[in-house]
Amino acid sequence: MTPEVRAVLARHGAVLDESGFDPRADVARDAWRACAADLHATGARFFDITAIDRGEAVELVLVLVDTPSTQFTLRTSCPNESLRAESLAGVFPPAEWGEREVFDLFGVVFEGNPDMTRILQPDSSTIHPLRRSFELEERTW
Amino acid sequence: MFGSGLLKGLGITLRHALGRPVTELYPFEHKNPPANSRTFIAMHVNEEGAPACRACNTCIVGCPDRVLKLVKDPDDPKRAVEFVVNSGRCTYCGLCVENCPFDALYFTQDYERATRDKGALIYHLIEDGACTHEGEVDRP
Amino acid sequence: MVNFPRKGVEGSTETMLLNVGPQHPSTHGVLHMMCEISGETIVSAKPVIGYLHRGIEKLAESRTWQQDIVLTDRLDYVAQFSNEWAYCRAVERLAGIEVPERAEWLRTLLVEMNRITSHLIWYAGVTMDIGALGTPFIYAWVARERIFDFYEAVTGARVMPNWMRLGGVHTDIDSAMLKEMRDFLERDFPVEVDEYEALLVGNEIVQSRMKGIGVFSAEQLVEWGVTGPALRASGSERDLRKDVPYGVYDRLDFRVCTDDVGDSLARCRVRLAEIRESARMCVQIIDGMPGGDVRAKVSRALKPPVGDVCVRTESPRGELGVLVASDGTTKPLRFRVRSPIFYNLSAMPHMLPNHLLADMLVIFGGIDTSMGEIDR
Amino acid sequence: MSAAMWIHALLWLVGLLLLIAVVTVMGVWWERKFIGHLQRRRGPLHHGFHGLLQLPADMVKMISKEDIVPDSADPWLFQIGPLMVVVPAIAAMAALMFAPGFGLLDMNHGLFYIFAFQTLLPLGFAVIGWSCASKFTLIGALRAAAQLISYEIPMLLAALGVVVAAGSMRLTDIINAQAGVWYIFKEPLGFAIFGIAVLAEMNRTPFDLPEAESELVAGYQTEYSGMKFGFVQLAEYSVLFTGSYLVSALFLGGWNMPFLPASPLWLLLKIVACMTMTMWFRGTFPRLRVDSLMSLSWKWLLPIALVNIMAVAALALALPGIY
Repeated sequence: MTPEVRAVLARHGAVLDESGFDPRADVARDAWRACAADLHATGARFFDITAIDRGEAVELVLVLVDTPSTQFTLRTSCPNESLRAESLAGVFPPAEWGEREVFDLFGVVFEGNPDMTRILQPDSSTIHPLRRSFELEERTW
Repeated sequence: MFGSGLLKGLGITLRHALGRPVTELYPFEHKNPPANSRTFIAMHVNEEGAPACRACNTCIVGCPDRVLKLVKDPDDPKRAVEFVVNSGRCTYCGLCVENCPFDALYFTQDYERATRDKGALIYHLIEDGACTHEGEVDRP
Repeated sequence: MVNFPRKGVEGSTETMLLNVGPQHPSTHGVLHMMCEISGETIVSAKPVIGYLHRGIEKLAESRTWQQDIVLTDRLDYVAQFSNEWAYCRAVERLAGIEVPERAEWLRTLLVEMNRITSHLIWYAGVTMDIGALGTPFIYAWVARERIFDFYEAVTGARVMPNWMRLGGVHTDIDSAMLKEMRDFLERDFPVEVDEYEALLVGNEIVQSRMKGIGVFSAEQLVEWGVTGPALRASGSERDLRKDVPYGVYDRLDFRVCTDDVGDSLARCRVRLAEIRESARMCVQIIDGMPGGDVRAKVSRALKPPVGDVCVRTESPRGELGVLVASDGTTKPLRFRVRSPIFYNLSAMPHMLPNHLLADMLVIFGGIDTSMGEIDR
Repeated sequence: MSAAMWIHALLWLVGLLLLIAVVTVMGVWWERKFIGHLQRRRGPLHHGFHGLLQLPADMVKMISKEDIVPDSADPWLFQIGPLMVVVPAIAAMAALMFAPGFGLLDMNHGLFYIFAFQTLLPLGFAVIGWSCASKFTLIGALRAAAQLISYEIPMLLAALGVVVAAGSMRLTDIINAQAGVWYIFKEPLGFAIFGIAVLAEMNRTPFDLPEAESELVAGYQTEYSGMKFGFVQLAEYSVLFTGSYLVSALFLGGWNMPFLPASPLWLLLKIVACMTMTMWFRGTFPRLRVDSLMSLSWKWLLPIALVNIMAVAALALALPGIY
């Protein structure tokens, strides 16, 4: 993790945890877009945006690559009552599709995404299948 | 020079045209798959002619696609009465054969069981406690 | 309805909306491109995906860690070993499994052979797309079939190998087979690559179609999220095999194939160079292969500790990331595939405008789509 | 016209139609076989001798297939479109001469007649493409029209060089004038231009843009099925035959062969060789892009063709005995 990235994360009040495999930084949802924009300015490259369902909240995971060989994740949490976050499509162009996928599969609405529609499922779909509350039918023989 | 690449291309195709075709005439020529090729599942028989299966359920648990069904003998929990393979669902991943602690399962070298009837894809390896190999075709 | 506002061209007649796909000879599966065209010039384009969505990420959550390897084969069905390896590496890292030395070498060997077959598919597809009737296609297929014979002899299946296991690989490769592979890759294969090169890059018609078409700078491509050979053709040296060496890449002597022109022809050259380079690497691996075990003991009811990990690998199409999260049970909490082509394809709306309809196929060929991994 | 002339014409007509059918069947068979071998395949194999009966079977299948008319298609134009292609293609063949005095019409402007009918083809393609009400066919038809019209000009200019040298537009005269030296040796530039332009006129690779299957599915014929599709195919092979004939007759000496007596057999051989050549190209090359196709015609072939015809005319004036 480069010093510039550390400085940006500290400026946005991120909780840094480097005990895991990759450093992870948790930010408040309000600081999500601003922090990502500042990280973009440090030269961090977009790798992936996705989400993990933690039951009572959906955790958004933004994987960024700061030097060619290191990566870290920026995370924020969207409680089930308000599944919305600011869009990063203006900061990282590929995030547009990544966010569409998170919306499609988890139901998190990204405000400011130019095309907040379903991407993998048909538009007529009403489900968000990667939520843990969406259970697959038990496979029978 | 402009055009030399074109001429070279023509030369390559002509050379191949004069060579031997690579097509395998499938229904007329059979190719035998290699020894560990994963095809249809069959059951080994022990010396007494009884199925080698000990009804331990490991294959059923390990199967990602719920292909196998096992009915145990109510009197003897180590004896299978029925063992059914629904090969229409099978993805031939080989986990059942790999997981079997008794090496009871193996793969046949038979890959021709195309059928119009989905029911024909379900076959018994053990029926009424005896090994049946009706799905297997022995080719010379 | 898909949201597709037309831009229009000022001072021109009305533009036309052309739906290329989902059933079209050159979309490599079921990709749907909505193109707004003015004459034959593309004004704006939008890829519509999802026709091959099988919900693999959801299915993975209801299967055990071992069973998910079967699913990874089906993600990018022309780069099966790369997907398996990415997944296995992620889980092994999460669960702290040590992989035996020989298994690492074997994995690297088959992944590099897989890179060859995957690029051969690209070659077959791109020559088809630019109108060669299928002759180069079949030449590529012949070599690919030969390598698939090796796959079958080693793993037991041609296309869906399911060969890697957590903590190693399923079957060992004996020395006779290794020698056969080496003979093919060192002696016969480079001759065939010469032919591929002559039929594609050496052909003046192809040059007239590809030179100067779709020129993008490395900065643009990085901004759009493009990775892999498409990016390296613009001069970038990004290759995870060098940047974050995994497997035995740090012990191999290979170069990152780059080109600084950045047009479609450069992308072809880079991929053909990668085919050669991979064949060279395979020979090195076979020569340096140590003996030993190929599989560590891993419990069938594996329960990795709580946590998540994201692993980046270099698949033939770009940077393949696998994020797995565990809640300490026998099944994953989340299995996420960061597909390189998904993000490469998302750059299409930036890449296509102001090109001709025929150039669309050339640019498509440049990023080498495979719908199985885009839609998952 | 006398009754004998009518019978003569009728017999020739039947003969020509049979010829077209045979050319199409044998052409498709040979193309599949030859390209198959180029691709290290075997081509048709199982029905008859090396798959010879495959094509009659395909024709029967084509005739018995359902004739699908798209809902939004223009019903009238959709029906007459294939005829508008196949009629000029066949009519052009009326002027072909297969041996001295052996042909339906030995017109003294035979070459002109053939080109005149071939010029009608783009109209038929445009009608086909428009009537289907599909965007792919429309683009294919516009490409076909643009391509055929632009390549006609260099083709005609190159043929004009031969006409200047032979002093006649009658095919018999042109071929007989090559009893000594073929025009390919006297006008190599004209031959190159004519060959390229004819390739484009025949819609063959690398100029098969109107039916570019990877871009336009099948170009102007996307929506056609059954025998209407068969008609379009028939027209394509007739044009292929006529084009190969023209190359053989104008530049390769027709029925003449050095050191050997003149015979229609040589002509046939040359035609088959020309057709095989186009198939070899098809098996090897990708296709051009639409804009480079146009610039090739207008920026390169046309000026060179003009230079060629002026050079030929000057040489014909300067060296009347040789040229």
